[in-house]
Amino acid sequence: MLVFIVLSVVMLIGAVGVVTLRQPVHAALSLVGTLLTLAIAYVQLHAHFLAAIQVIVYAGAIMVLFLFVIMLLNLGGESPTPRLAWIRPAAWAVGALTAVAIVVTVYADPRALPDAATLAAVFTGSGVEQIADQLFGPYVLTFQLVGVLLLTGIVGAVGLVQRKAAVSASAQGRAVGAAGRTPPQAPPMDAGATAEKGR
Amino acid sequence: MTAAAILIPLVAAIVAWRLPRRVAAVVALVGTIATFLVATFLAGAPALEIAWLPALGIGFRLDPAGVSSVLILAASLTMIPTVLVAGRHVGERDAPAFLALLLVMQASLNGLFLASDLVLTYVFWEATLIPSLLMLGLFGGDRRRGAVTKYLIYAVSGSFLMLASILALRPLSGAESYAFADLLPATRALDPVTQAWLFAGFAAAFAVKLPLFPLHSWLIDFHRQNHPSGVADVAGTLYKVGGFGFFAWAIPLLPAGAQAFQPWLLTLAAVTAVWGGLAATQQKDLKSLMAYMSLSHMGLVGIGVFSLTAAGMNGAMILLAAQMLSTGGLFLLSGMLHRRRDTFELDAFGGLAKSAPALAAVTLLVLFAAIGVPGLSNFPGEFMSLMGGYAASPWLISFAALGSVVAAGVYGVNTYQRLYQGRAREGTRDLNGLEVLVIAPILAGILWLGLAPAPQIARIDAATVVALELEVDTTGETTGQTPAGAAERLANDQEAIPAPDLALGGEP
Amino acid sequence: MSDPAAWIALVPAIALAGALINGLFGRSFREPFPGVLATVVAATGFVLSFVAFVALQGREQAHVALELWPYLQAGSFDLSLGVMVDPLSVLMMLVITGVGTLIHLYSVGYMHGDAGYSRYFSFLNLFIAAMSVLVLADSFMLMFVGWEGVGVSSFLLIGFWYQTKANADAARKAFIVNRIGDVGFLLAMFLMVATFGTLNIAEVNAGAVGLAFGSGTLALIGLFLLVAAAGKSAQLPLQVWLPDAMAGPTPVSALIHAATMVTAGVYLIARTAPLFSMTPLASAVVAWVGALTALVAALAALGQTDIKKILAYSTISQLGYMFVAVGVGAYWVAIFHVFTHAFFKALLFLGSGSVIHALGGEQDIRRMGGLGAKMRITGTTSLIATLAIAGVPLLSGFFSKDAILAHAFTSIHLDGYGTYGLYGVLLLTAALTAFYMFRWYYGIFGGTSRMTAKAAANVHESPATMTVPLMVLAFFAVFAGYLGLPEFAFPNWIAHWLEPATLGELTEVPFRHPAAWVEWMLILASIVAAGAGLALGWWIYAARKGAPIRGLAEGPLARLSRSGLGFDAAYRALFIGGAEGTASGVAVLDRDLVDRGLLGLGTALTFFGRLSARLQSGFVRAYALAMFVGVGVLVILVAWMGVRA
Amino acid sequence: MIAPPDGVALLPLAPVLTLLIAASAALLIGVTTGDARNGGALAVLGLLVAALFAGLRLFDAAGGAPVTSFGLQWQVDAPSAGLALTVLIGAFLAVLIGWDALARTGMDRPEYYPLLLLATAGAMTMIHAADFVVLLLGLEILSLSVYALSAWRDGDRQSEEAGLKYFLLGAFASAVLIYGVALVYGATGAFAFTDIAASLGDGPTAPLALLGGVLVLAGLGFKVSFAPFHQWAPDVYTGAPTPVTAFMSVVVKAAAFGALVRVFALAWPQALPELDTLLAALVALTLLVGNFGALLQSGVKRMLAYSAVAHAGYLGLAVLAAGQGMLGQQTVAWYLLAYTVMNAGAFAVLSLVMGDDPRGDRIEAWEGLGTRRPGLAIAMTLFLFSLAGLPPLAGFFGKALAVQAALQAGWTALAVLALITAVVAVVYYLRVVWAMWLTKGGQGTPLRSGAASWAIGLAAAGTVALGLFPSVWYGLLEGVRLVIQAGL
Amino acid sequence: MGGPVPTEAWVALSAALFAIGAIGVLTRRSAILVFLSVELMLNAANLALVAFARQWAVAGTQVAMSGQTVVFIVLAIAAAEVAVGLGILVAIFRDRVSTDVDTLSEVRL
Repeated sequence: MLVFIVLSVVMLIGAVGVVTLRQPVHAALSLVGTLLTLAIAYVQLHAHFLAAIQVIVYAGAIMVLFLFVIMLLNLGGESPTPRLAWIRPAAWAVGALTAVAIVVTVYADPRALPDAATLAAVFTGSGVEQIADQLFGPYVLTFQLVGVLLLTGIVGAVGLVQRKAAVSASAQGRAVGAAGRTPPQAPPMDAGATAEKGR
Repeated sequence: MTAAAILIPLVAAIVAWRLPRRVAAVVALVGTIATFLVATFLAGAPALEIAWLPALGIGFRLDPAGVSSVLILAASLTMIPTVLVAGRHVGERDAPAFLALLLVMQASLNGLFLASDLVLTYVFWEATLIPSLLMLGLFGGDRRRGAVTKYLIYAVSGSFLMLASILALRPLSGAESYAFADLLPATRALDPVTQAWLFAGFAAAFAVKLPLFPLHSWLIDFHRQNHPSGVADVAGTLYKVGGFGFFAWAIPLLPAGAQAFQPWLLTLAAVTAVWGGLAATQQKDLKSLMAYMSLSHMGLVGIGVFSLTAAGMNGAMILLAAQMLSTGGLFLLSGMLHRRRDTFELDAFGGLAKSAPALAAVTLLVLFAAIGVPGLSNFPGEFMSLMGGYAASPWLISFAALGSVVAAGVYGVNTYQRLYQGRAREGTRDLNGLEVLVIAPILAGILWLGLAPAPQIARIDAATVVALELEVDTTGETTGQTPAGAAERLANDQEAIPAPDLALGGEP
Repeated sequence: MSDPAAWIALVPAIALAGALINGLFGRSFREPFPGVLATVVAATGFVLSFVAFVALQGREQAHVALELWPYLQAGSFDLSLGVMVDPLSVLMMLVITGVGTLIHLYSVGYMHGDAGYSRYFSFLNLFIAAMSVLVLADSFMLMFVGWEGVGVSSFLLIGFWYQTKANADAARKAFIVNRIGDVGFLLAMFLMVATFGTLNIAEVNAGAVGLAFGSGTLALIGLFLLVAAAGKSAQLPLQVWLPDAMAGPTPVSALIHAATMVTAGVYLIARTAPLFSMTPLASAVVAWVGALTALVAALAALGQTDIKKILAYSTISQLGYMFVAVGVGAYWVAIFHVFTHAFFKALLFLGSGSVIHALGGEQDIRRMGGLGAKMRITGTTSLIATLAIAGVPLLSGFFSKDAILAHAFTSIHLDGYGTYGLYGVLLLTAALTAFYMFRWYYGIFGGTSRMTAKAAANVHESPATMTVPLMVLAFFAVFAGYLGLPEFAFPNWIAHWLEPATLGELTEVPFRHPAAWVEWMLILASIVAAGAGLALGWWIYAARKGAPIRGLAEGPLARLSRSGLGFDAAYRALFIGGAEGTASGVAVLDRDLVDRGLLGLGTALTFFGRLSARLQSGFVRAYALAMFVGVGVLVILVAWMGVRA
Repeated sequence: MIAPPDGVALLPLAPVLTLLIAASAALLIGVTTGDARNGGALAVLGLLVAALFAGLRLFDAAGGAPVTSFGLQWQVDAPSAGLALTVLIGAFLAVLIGWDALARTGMDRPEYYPLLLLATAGAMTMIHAADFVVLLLGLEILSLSVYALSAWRDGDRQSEEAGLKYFLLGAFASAVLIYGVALVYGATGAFAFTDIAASLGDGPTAPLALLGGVLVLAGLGFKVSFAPFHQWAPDVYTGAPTPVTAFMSVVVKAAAFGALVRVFALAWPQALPELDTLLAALVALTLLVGNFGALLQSGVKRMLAYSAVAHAGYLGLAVLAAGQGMLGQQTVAWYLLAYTVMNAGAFAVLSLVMGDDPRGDRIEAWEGLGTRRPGLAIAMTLFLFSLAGLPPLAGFFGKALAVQAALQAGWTALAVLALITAVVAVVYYLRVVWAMWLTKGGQGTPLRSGAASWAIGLAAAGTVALGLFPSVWYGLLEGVRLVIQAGL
Repeated sequence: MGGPVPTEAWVALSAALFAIGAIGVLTRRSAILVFLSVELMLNAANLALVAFARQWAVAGTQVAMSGQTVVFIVLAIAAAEVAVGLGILVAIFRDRVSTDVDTLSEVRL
């Protein structure tokens, strides 16, 4: 229980950091923090494999990508004088209410927690095998679709970003200057994705 | 046979659309004449049923029985001269399109009259709206845009409310299809409150189209702005089918609803009749005058329908047929006058009877027909409508009769005199051959309906009997046919005004 | 049609045919032909009527019904058009076609050279057709057809010379006032249908007799019918149109506005005699309307200077007499007066027509006088007519008018409704009639000429086509009365001829039968009244050399009288003004109020449109907020439901 | 041990697989030759073949019971097969609309058609999904490609703005959806619709399930543009390149509604009545916002965007009837085909009238079109009348069916509201018609494009045919073999 | 204390995460930070899934594990979204050197 409380406090602090910190980099880093605490939470919840994935893929790859882009576009902080200032309080109010409502609902419909024996029986080992069984068993269709999804992501990203290079005669002039600035993160992801698709 | 009444004009329209004017005119004329011939045989023609959207019980059902054949006959007769005029006097470029629209209008009108499936009726209802809108929109006067929008909003808001009722009708009543025959028993079983709500939906659409005070202001602009040849106005006149809607659908299907609304609707109709008549006496130009005149007629139709008596409803329907001829004829005549003076301002005319006696005579005859002089087309309808109305609500209708009849006398005679009497500033030419051809069918129709309306009324009566659930063969029972019976009843109560149940078996 | 009595049903058709021929092709005919054609048509009508008249003689069931074709139907109510040939209708037909023929003949000469020659005769035949429909109808519905038909043809003929606005206005006035009366007719029919379920005259009468005596329904029907009759017969308060109607050609005034059409009201009430016999209330109103009309019109006639206006008011006055007759229940008497009046009044009009013709359109009696010498036939016949209408004994007018006075005096039907008052009013009116008719005659034919020399120069007697009718009518003006000699002492043919047709076997209206000397006193009284009127006239106009004519022509009383006792002015102020006001108000409201409804709707719609456009700020975060608020609301609702459950 | 799911049948997936193959092929050819046209040809081919499969499937499904595959994750039944066909038709029309526009506006990059095909595949996945996970993936595949396509037009700030807006809000929405799915799983322990339905049973509503359901509703409500989740639509529709907008307006809507109605029909048929109430509230709001919003739009493209929102409202009526056996799904499927042809047709005309001028959809550009290009004007009039729901065109029966369905589900007041707001709709649609016919003159010369003309022709034919013979299509969706009635 | 933390607690935590993420979407004006917030929401969903997966152990491995598997898939979804999102972002950044979403308000009435 204690762990849970500590965990949640840290997690929420991180989360709030994400939505409040002025500097994008800071925000991103505090999100990393949140993700790591999440990983710990997964361990608490008998999802060791997911915990690992969370750390490696999420806190690792994805967040790095974010940081990379932030650096690339060297984004500064948001200008101190926001338009639509009224949205902030409104957002917090609605957010708070929503959260409360969800919590209330969840508690309104309580579920019996399985005893330790069942848990032990179900969550044996790291969980890798079980997840694999699922992915290549009942979820094989979804697994394939994930491949399609990633392909889509890549094609979309490439199509958007490489445009200046690939543009036909119709878009003139700017093409040359643009071609050089093609972000390099496209090829590796492309490779990774085709690997995914390969399966 | 039955479908021909719809197909012939439709085909003619499609053919005529892209042809040069003269050819188009011929095609259109042939089309309408053929339609008229078909119409003459329609009375006995077989009903038609084709499944359309069976999942919803919607079918392509046509039934020429009852009032439909009468209205189609009158309408198709009126269309002949109308097409003649359109082919001759609409601009070289516009004529083919105009003719096509006219024919489409006729086709969908016939469909509307023939349809014996509620949804099909709605389909034709809207289908008729579109050509009339386009005629006004494409060929109307300078201020047509406003008129079109107004017309559209009135018409559509009404008819969508009706659609709500239509679509609700079957689920609520549990009828297995939208066929009149299937609906009838089911909907009559609905409880009065539901019936009232559904009836309100229908009433919204029909009252706008009737039109009923105070929903009539579209009518005035509609006529004011329409093409000066008066052709489109004739089409509009044929399209005054609100009364038909009440008669053929709303009242038979939802008798209790009709009962609930009768007092209000009857009052509104009475007001409409008087209002239109009074306003007509004040008009300075021919088109507006006729617009208000026809408004007054529609008030009479309303009185007849909402009387919920056999006499009233028969009268309303025959009046509907009659005013197609008389009002239509007047619009055509106004077109002829416009061609002579290039204006509808009454003050621009006067004394024409000297130089154009035939025109004067014809106008006078049609005018008299329009104001309900006996022996001419409108009288039987007006008489029976008021008769039924009187049975339903004596004092109200006495007032309405006084107002509308006298006002009719005033504007009728005024119009004639301002056009033809007094000193002529300058002469004008009399009827030419074409105009004679144009007016001849109108006159024939006016006399036909004025002198021997009985066969037509008999057909209508068949429908009325169904609508009001009358036992046909009870003489004296529901109607006090035998003076003796009436005598006893009145001997019992000395009250001056007999209760409506004495009135031609309004409600059993 | 095997029954010759039924051939009379052809009259309307023939007349209509004549009208159509003249109307369609008239302009291609040469001068006399249209007139001749029309006259022949009218004459044929007379012959057929006479055939029917003869055929009906000596039948115990003098009543021929002929069904033509079905007309209306509603549920179990249906109505077909038919003809009823009975003594009453036949007698009326005889008058209509007979007088009609003469007037057609007269018109051939009178309308000579008029631009609308053929049109005129077409209208005239149209009138004959409509009038005979009115008379022959076996149902109120068909009668109404004729009723409006005569109204229309009268409208056409009054406005015959439509180029002058005054004529057109007179025509319009006549039509609209009649229209008001027609509403009464319509309402009467509605109430009949509602009550008896039929419009067949015989059935309605039978039904009426079946109802309780004095029933409210009957009274109401009767009053509605009275409105109709008053409109057609120019009775108070609808009498205002008839004087103006003199704008039409004089023969028209003679035929339509004196002899036939205006008596339609009387005919209507006589037709429904059984109904009226059941409702004293309505009858009393009829009688009193008649009496007052008679008096008012007579007073109005005093001050008129237009040769035809005087006659017009006298017509109204005489019609008043007839109304009294039908009111008190002496239906045959009324028809009897219609009969005699037709002749002498037509004669008077034709006479004045002949004068106007001679003077080239002059109509003011102040510029006439002394014509008797120059126009012998016209003068003499006019004199006969004058005496007849004045009620000089042994002339037709005397008998019929005296019968009316007597019946008014002896009526039981109207007991409690002031029968003696009626009698007194009529007697006074009789004296006035004699007075103003003498003024009329003497002003034209007697005394010295007040004409301009030029006018005097070419005064001439009218051609034969005009004088012959005058003489024929004069003959009847003298002898028509002998068909209805006072019953108590003499054989009375007309009463026995008409009795079955009016009341039939259904009911009878009782009259007191006072001692013979009382009857003689009544006769004496009316003779005295007539004599007094004539004498006074002689004293004022003849003895004092006509000076007072000019004198009397001025002065407030005279002006009041000439204005028809100011009814026109009053109506213009009250009703016309009111109606105009209302109508224009309606027109304005319709434009400014009813039309605005849509505008309101439109603005409302655009308001909503603006609202939703305002929310579409374009800021992605605002959109997100909207979405999140949506989610929040949904979630909170769910939470609420969950907790509540 | 690996437990292969029972009944792995690929035939039910044939249309999707065809599209994926076509997509990959188009991608390869595209990137190798750098010319989009070949991709386009392949796309057309792929769509046609897929349509063939779908059509066969439709007639087959019409035969009997629904066919499932991959356990309970994939289900083909008559309505979904019909929807699949609808989606393919929509995509095909979108391709035709874009055919000439791409090169003109510099959008003819090789990835265009592959993305379009992938999006279509995603849409079909959503339609056939019988499992929330599959649904999610389909949705993402569709969305991601459409996000990219919206921002496709090169150097056009509006297009980019549209893309980013759509993406940000879309990501937000799918996060909500996923959270909802998670909660549903928490409540029922299942992702497959039928399992969920089974676990929900017909006991008292589990608040947690309701919560999940409401979030799912919100997430999908974004895609179908229910108010208040609709605000992206006007901006994105306006900003995105017209061919893409056309694609969005028909394919995305069809897929989202297909999924939505299926969720309501299979996952919680009767179990969550409260959810129906909330849905009804959204529908009412949508009807009002959509119709009144369209009223004052000066741009026709933007007006059509609002009209898309309004039509979402009418479709929502049908979704309310999802509980009533197949009625809801059939109605939705019927309506969507009607909507697809008439709306795609309208966008096809729009694309020609606008040309490449992003502000070329102003009402002025339409004035006097009736005299300048009567053909276009007549077609547009047809589409607008149909969109307005005037009989006897496709749109009328669409509305009629939807309202009818709502009435049968007992939502009378809502049905009335729908028809009253429809009056407003008539006003704004007909405004364009008046502009085309009633006002003379007017400037701007519409482009000419063979492909687009084909699209217009096909769409017009469809609009009329569906109106004249509604029962043909409905019969197929109903699973009843069409019987040709005699008697004419 | 001790004993397993009840599922409700974990879900409550995830709800808080979810709400905060949403708030971020609303309040952050730099597009990339909006992404980050969305990631937060997705992770909230994942946390809930995992918690429920443990909960559903009562219904056996299959049910429980399906939850964790879906977490895996959601992860992939997040990755794909990031790819496209950043793509759009980079593309936009070329034309307007800012990712402030409040500047995206050109398309309007």
